[in-house]
Amino acid sequence: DMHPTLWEISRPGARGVFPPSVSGSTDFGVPEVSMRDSPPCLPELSELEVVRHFTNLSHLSRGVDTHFIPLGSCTMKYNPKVSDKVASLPGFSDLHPRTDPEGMEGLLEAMGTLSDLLKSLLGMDAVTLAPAAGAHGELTGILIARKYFESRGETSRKVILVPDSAHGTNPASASMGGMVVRSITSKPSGHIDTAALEKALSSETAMVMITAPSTLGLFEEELSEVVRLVHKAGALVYMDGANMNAFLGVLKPGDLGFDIVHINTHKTLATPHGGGGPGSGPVGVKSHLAPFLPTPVIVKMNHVYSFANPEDSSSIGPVRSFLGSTGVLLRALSYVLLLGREGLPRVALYALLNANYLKKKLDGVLPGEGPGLCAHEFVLSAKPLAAFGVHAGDLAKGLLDAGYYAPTIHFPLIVPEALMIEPTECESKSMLDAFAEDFSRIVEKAALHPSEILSAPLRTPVSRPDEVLAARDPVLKDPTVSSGNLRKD
Amino acid sequence: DMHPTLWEISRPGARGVFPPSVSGSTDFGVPEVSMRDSPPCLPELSELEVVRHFTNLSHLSRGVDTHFIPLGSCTMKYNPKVSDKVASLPGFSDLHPRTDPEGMEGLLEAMGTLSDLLKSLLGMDAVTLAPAAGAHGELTGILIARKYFESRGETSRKVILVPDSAHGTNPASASMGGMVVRSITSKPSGHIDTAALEKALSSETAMVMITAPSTLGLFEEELSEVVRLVHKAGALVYMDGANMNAFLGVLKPGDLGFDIVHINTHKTLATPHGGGGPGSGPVGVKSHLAPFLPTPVIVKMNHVYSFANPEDSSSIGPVRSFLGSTGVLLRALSYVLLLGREGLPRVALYALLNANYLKKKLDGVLPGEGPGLCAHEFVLSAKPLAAFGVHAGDLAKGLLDAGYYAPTIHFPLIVPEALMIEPTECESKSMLDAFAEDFSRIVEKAALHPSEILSAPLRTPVSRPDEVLAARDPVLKDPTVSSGNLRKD
Amino acid sequence: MADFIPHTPSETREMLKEIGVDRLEDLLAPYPKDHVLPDLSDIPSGLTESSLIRRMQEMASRNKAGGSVPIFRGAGAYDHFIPQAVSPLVSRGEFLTAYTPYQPEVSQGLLQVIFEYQTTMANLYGMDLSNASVYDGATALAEACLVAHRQEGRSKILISEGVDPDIAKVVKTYVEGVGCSLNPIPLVSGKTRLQDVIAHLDDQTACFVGAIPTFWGTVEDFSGFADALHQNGSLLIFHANPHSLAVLRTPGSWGADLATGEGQPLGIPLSGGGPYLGILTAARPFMRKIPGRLVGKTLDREGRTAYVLTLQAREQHIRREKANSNICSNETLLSIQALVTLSLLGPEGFREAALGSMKNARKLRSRLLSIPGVSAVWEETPFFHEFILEMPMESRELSRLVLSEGFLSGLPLAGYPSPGGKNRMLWCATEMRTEEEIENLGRTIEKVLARHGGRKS
Amino acid sequence: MADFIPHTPSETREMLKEIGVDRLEDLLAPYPKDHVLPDLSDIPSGLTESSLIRRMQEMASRNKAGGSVPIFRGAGAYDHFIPQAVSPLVSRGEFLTAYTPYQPEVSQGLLQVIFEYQTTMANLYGMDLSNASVYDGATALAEACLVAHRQEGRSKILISEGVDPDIAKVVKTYVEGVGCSLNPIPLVSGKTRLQDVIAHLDDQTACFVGAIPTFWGTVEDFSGFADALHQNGSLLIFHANPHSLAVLRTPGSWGADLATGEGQPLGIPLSGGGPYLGILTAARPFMRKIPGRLVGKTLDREGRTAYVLTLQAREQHIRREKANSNICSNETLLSIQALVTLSLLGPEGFREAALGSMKNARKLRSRLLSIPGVSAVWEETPFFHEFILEMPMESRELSRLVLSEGFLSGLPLAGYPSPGGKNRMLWCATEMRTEEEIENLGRTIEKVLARHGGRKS
Repeated sequence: DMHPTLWEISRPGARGVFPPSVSGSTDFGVPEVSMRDSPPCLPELSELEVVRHFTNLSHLSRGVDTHFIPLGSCTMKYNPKVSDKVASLPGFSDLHPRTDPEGMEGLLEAMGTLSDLLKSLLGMDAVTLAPAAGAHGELTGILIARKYFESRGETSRKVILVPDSAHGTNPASASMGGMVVRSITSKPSGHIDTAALEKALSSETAMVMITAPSTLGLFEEELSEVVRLVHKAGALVYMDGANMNAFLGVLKPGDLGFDIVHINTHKTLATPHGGGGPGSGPVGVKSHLAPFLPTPVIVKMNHVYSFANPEDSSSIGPVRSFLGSTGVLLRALSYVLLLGREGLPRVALYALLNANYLKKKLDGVLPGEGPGLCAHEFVLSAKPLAAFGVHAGDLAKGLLDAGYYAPTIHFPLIVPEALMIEPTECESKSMLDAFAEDFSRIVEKAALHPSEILSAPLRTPVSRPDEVLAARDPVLKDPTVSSGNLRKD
Repeated sequence: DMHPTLWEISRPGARGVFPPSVSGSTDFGVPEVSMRDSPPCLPELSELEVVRHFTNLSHLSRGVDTHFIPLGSCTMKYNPKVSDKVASLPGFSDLHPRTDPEGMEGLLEAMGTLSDLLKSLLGMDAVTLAPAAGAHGELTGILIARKYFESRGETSRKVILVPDSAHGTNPASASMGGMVVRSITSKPSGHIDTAALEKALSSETAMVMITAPSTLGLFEEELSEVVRLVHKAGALVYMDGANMNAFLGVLKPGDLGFDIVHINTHKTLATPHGGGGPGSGPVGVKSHLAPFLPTPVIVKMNHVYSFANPEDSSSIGPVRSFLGSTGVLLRALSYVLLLGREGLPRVALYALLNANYLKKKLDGVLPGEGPGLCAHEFVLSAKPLAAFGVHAGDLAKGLLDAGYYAPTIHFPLIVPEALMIEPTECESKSMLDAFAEDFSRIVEKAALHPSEILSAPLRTPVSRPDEVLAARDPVLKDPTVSSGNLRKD
Repeated sequence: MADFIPHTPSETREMLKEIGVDRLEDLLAPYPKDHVLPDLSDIPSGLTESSLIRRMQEMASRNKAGGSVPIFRGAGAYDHFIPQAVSPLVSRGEFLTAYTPYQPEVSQGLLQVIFEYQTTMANLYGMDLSNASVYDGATALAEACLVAHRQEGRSKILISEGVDPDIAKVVKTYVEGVGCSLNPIPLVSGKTRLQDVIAHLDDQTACFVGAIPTFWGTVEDFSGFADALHQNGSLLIFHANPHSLAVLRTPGSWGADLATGEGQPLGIPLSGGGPYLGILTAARPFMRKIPGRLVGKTLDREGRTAYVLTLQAREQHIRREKANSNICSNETLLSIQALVTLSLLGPEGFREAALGSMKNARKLRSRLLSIPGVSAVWEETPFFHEFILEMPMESRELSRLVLSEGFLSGLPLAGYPSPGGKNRMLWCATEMRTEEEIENLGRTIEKVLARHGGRKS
Repeated sequence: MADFIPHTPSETREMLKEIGVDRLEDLLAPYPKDHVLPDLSDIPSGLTESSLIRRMQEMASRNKAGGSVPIFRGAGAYDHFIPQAVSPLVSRGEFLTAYTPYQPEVSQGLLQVIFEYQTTMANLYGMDLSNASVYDGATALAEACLVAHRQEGRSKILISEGVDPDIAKVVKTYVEGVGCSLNPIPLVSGKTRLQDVIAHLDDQTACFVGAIPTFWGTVEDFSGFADALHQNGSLLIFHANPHSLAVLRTPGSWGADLATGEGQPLGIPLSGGGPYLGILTAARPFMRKIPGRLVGKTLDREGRTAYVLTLQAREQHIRREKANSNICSNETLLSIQALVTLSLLGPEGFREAALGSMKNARKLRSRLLSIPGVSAVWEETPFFHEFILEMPMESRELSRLVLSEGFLSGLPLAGYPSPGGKNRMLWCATEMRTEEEIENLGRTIEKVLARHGGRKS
């Protein structure tokens, strides 16, 4: 069974760590009506109990540090420990974000240097480091596009075209940015249907959002034609750079004609994702879009970086507080500086090597998308196993028992029973060989003894939690803790 | 099965971390005959592989941070994280031990402060921080005694009397110090047999080594008489302070008449033991023994600490390199400063509370030593279970399955089938209640279904490794790695 | 000098052979030939670990950061006590390098921790529930306003001038995109008047946003706000500093529908501005309307307690353009950090830290007011741990001078709308400040003013 | 302000009741009434975590430590590269807070790591086996000499003057206790001559101890030593710097019976002198004679690979006064640290680090010799990464002056026997030193000498 919660082991009156001491009167002139009438119901535990609780719970989670995580499109590569060290240097970690610019020269240089490096790697003219995650970068990109067209008086351009193979964040971001989303059906091959796209383009089209390489792990055959058509229609082309690991150092999105691109530092630049976040989603744009970047903007004058927060600019405004997730961005900078011009192209080359090798090893095990070379990931379909009552999710559970995390399942939506596998450049041939062998064995077993796979996982602390029960009358907090919502008045 | 070793996963040619780069010629004028002819056979792995290896192996070990460790006489209390932080401050961790004294003022103040605090807590006149562990402190104490008697011309005093209930380190240390060891049989109650001791005392007796509280967790009833007799015989009394947690802040060994005492910082002062070490074994002495302390000595003049390494002193000489295990001692200092005069006596009081409470809860489950109050630990005997073929070690295995570390077993040697249990002050009543319940259940099961206990542990990665096989033709290193002993000439 | 690629040359060769190509570069065949392997000469050569540390340490040394510089500035980011046990726990690889817990069987630790975080935040804010976090406080508030907008399609958002003006700008960026307007409600002596809110209510009013405490440090009485808003079919939203909720009345008990906050004060390092923690809590009726991940408790097929991501039907990967938000990554690691911090402090320690902040802020205020030419702005309005003073010098210049003496002063309010002003500063003292630091700051300001003539500019 | 005691007042009361006493102090009944609860007024009040950090940070700031001070001193402790991945792994609570692995079933991780450490050290020293560590290099050598003494009961230990004189003192402390004598073999031009060893051999000679490299930095040719000693029934022992063994010939290949070393150079912080790592390796015949823990590989009752503490019959807790040594605690955590470091570096990285040290030492030597008045002591003797120079000033004074300029110079050899001397210094450069640091040091010395007249004293 699971560990008890913090409140289940809480003992009223127990104390953990003492903050700097306070003594004397605690009447500070705040009227009773504005004071809390009972303390928050925090757990009461000794320091040791807290340490044990979290240490033992950590054993019940798998990270890159413990397991191979072949989650497609998530690029779970090694997160260098040296980058953590850099971010924790007191000069960075104890820096107040509202320090006068004279007091944050070092941080500004770091952020300015990262911007410059990303400009080069993305082939773009300007970069913002503000967005807190990839999806946040998308929203930023949408707002930039919107502001751009407003500045040109083309206020009717409100339509964003999104291929149906795109990440769900693309349409969601477009919608959040107040745009109208139109989905474009992909070709049976998974590629963009250029003809359909051309037909959809109009004077109302603001932008087309393209994931490159595609969510099938394929490079769009007709990308240059697509870009030409969109530009011809007066619209912009956006690249969802979630899969940028496939291009890093070997292909610059700007060279392909993209106007805007975002990347996810926790994917491409090896910053740790911490179980769901933090992330960071820098956005690069071509020069015609630079004036619209969010504030604050880092500027370089006479080799010195500073930041500007111009009130009267054409900027879309700030998209978050302060300069950005600098603790994450320092890790991204560390990664780029460590690899340098020699190492960066190797990332993409070996990501491609690993994906193509594993794809080859799994050839014939399950049908895959795209017959030739893939990019950094590939998609298999578990559809043939449906006849045995086994689905993609069941194979995933089998892989958990075999000592891996699972691939991304049921995505992209256009592939039935999809399993999206991304090995990254950081996994060794031995690991890929072992995975291929285990994967093949599981698929084989699924056909011969489906009940065994359906009963997986057996080696995990829980198995197949009831998600329907969870969603029916959701329990979102420890029921032993009272609801705080007293609604006094 | 166990994880593969580093060499089993090694892949020749793989690289991990790169040291600062070296380029150009590598002929530095050392003749071929003095150069290594093949590189050491280190594992060849990526950084991620190394991180995974050690992270996953860590899951196969239990520490205080994960489990209750009731190991008697080992005092496995909480190791404060703040102490780790203090030791890792760059001003300490990057300090070269041979820095000129002007460049190590801060460290000297820290060590001097700790010495002063220990003097007070031990009730002794002088302290050395040099010994690297408790046993090392014992050896230091023996050498001090030896030198003391030499300085008095009493060179025939070579006999050290050690009760048979003492830690094995006591006789071993005495022997290493070139002394002759005589064992004194304890009374059936486990206490020192004062009469027998008196009989053993002679003009050849250098010292009597007493563990206080005793290894049975009892305070020697006749301690003051013992001390009087030993001193009367012209010998010294040594206190093995491994169990000092029972006295901390409530009783000063110096007040009891001891001439020399060592403590173990990883027991009493909460420094982490790291799976077997590091430790640190400060030794306190009364003023007549101060001249014999090992070098270097920290001295305080005009409120400033410095250290002396007098060549012509009466010192026993250095017992290790440099000043001491300062990284450990800084943690010990942090602990003492955190607790202060208010917190320190609470340590002993609550250590006694926990031990007596648990003893009471286990009353009647197995026979215990000493009917009344115990000190910080207590000893049970599993002898009644021998009839069912179950031994102390089997109960220990049952406790492993129940989610604990095991008590110390088969020690002290004077109690058959001993289980020595020390809860420390850091475990909560809830933990002790749970432990008592599990312990009682296991003992009950041992009588009713002995085979179940004999098959324990079942929930661990391995069970009952064959120690005889291990010792028969020992495999002390990975057989896949060649012996390096080429004996060329 | 590192690329974290494990392959040996012979492995690479074998793998290429298996794929059926000769060289690594052949794998780039699907990419446009014109553009592959571009010039990277503007990117420097790779550094070794030790060179990297040297270089970054050099940059770090040019920041005036806490530790070497006592911080008397808050304004949305605070120098609070972070127990030393936090970092070793949060930086454990199992948490640090995990992905979103899609596979619950191998993510129970993470899921339980998030569930515990949700429990803590719901209780701290006095609300029924909390999500698993959003990016930061500003985006949390923006998302809450969007929830209010979507609720009835209303587009008018009333926002107290007590809300951090920089956060209001972020909200503006977000809500203008979907056609909403932001309407400021003025602050009078540091307080939002109910009558001013009522005067702005109409059938397009989606919500009112109040601050606990205000950006300017004041603590308000929001009695009657909930009734007035709810009668109008509008929502009540608070943006609250979670540290203050150790002692101040909760959004929930004021009758809030949604409440947000910046979680940085809960054990998260200042870190130059991020990553921080967006707290988003809600009353039960908004459970299916709020964005972000939610972890729920359930049973597995053996009847064992288990935790899972739940109500995913709200999320972007299922609902796409109809999703409640585009949020995907959140700030889970920071939520763990806040949870560990609060678990270590417990209710009493947490309360003591807040009271320590209040006490130190008052000591600071007295000391600064003892300096000739320094005057209070609001004499009577209750405050938490921040307050505005009129200084006898242009505030940005004073800040620079004080910083060069080794103290981060209050925030210069030159350029801010009222109650900001050229010579005004927003001062803060947390429980971390000592008597000695306050006294040294006072003397430093006296010295600076004496040297520079304390000129009113 | 902390005591890490989890009890609530009511729990304490319940527990006292269960025991049958009224007050905590009643538990002290077995202790002598006269002495319990002594006066502790000379011990200060407890500090909070943040006060402690402040206080210790203040002390730390008064140390001239690496990072802020480039280190050109070795003499037994070295500023080498420590990969950043080491600390997060070694400081994991499961390793850090574990006890000696008495219960193998719940200690397999630790036991396997120690087994891997033993493998690494045995191979690095070219020996058949290694124990699990002893306290430090000095005590490792002392223990090795005691093994030699116990072997045949011989009491004469020959020790090269190439061995660190401070380590020789520790050996003296140890061996004099059991009646052995330490007999120095002189160093001629930095080398121990076989003829001098042979001249000292007699039927009481237990062993000869040589150094790789010598304390003074030189690298010797020990051809013929093993034969000469073994023919006399004496053992050959080497004390070797493990960092140097990346490139220098191993003790094993010189025919050593036992070999020891200080493990600090293998990824262990300088830390003001400890905790360090005592390496003790041996040829197979000495397996049951050496002190310290040994981990062996075996099978469990299901036939699974398992690791256990083995050959415990040698140890103090079984053999008591007849044990091989009194050692109980060792330096396991530090041995893990060394193992992780070497695993990350691999053979190539380890070799590069050693070559980097050699290269930098030569650059340093050239730069220093370019300063007028500085001269070499041994022109021709090969050296590893340390060397002696004659400086134009009293060495302790020069060291102080250079330190006040922000550099830790070579070790002043004033007070040391020959090849030490008043104006001599033992210089070291590891792979961590940069060209810039070497040049800046050179200029600083030039400045100091100019200012102080470079007087020969």
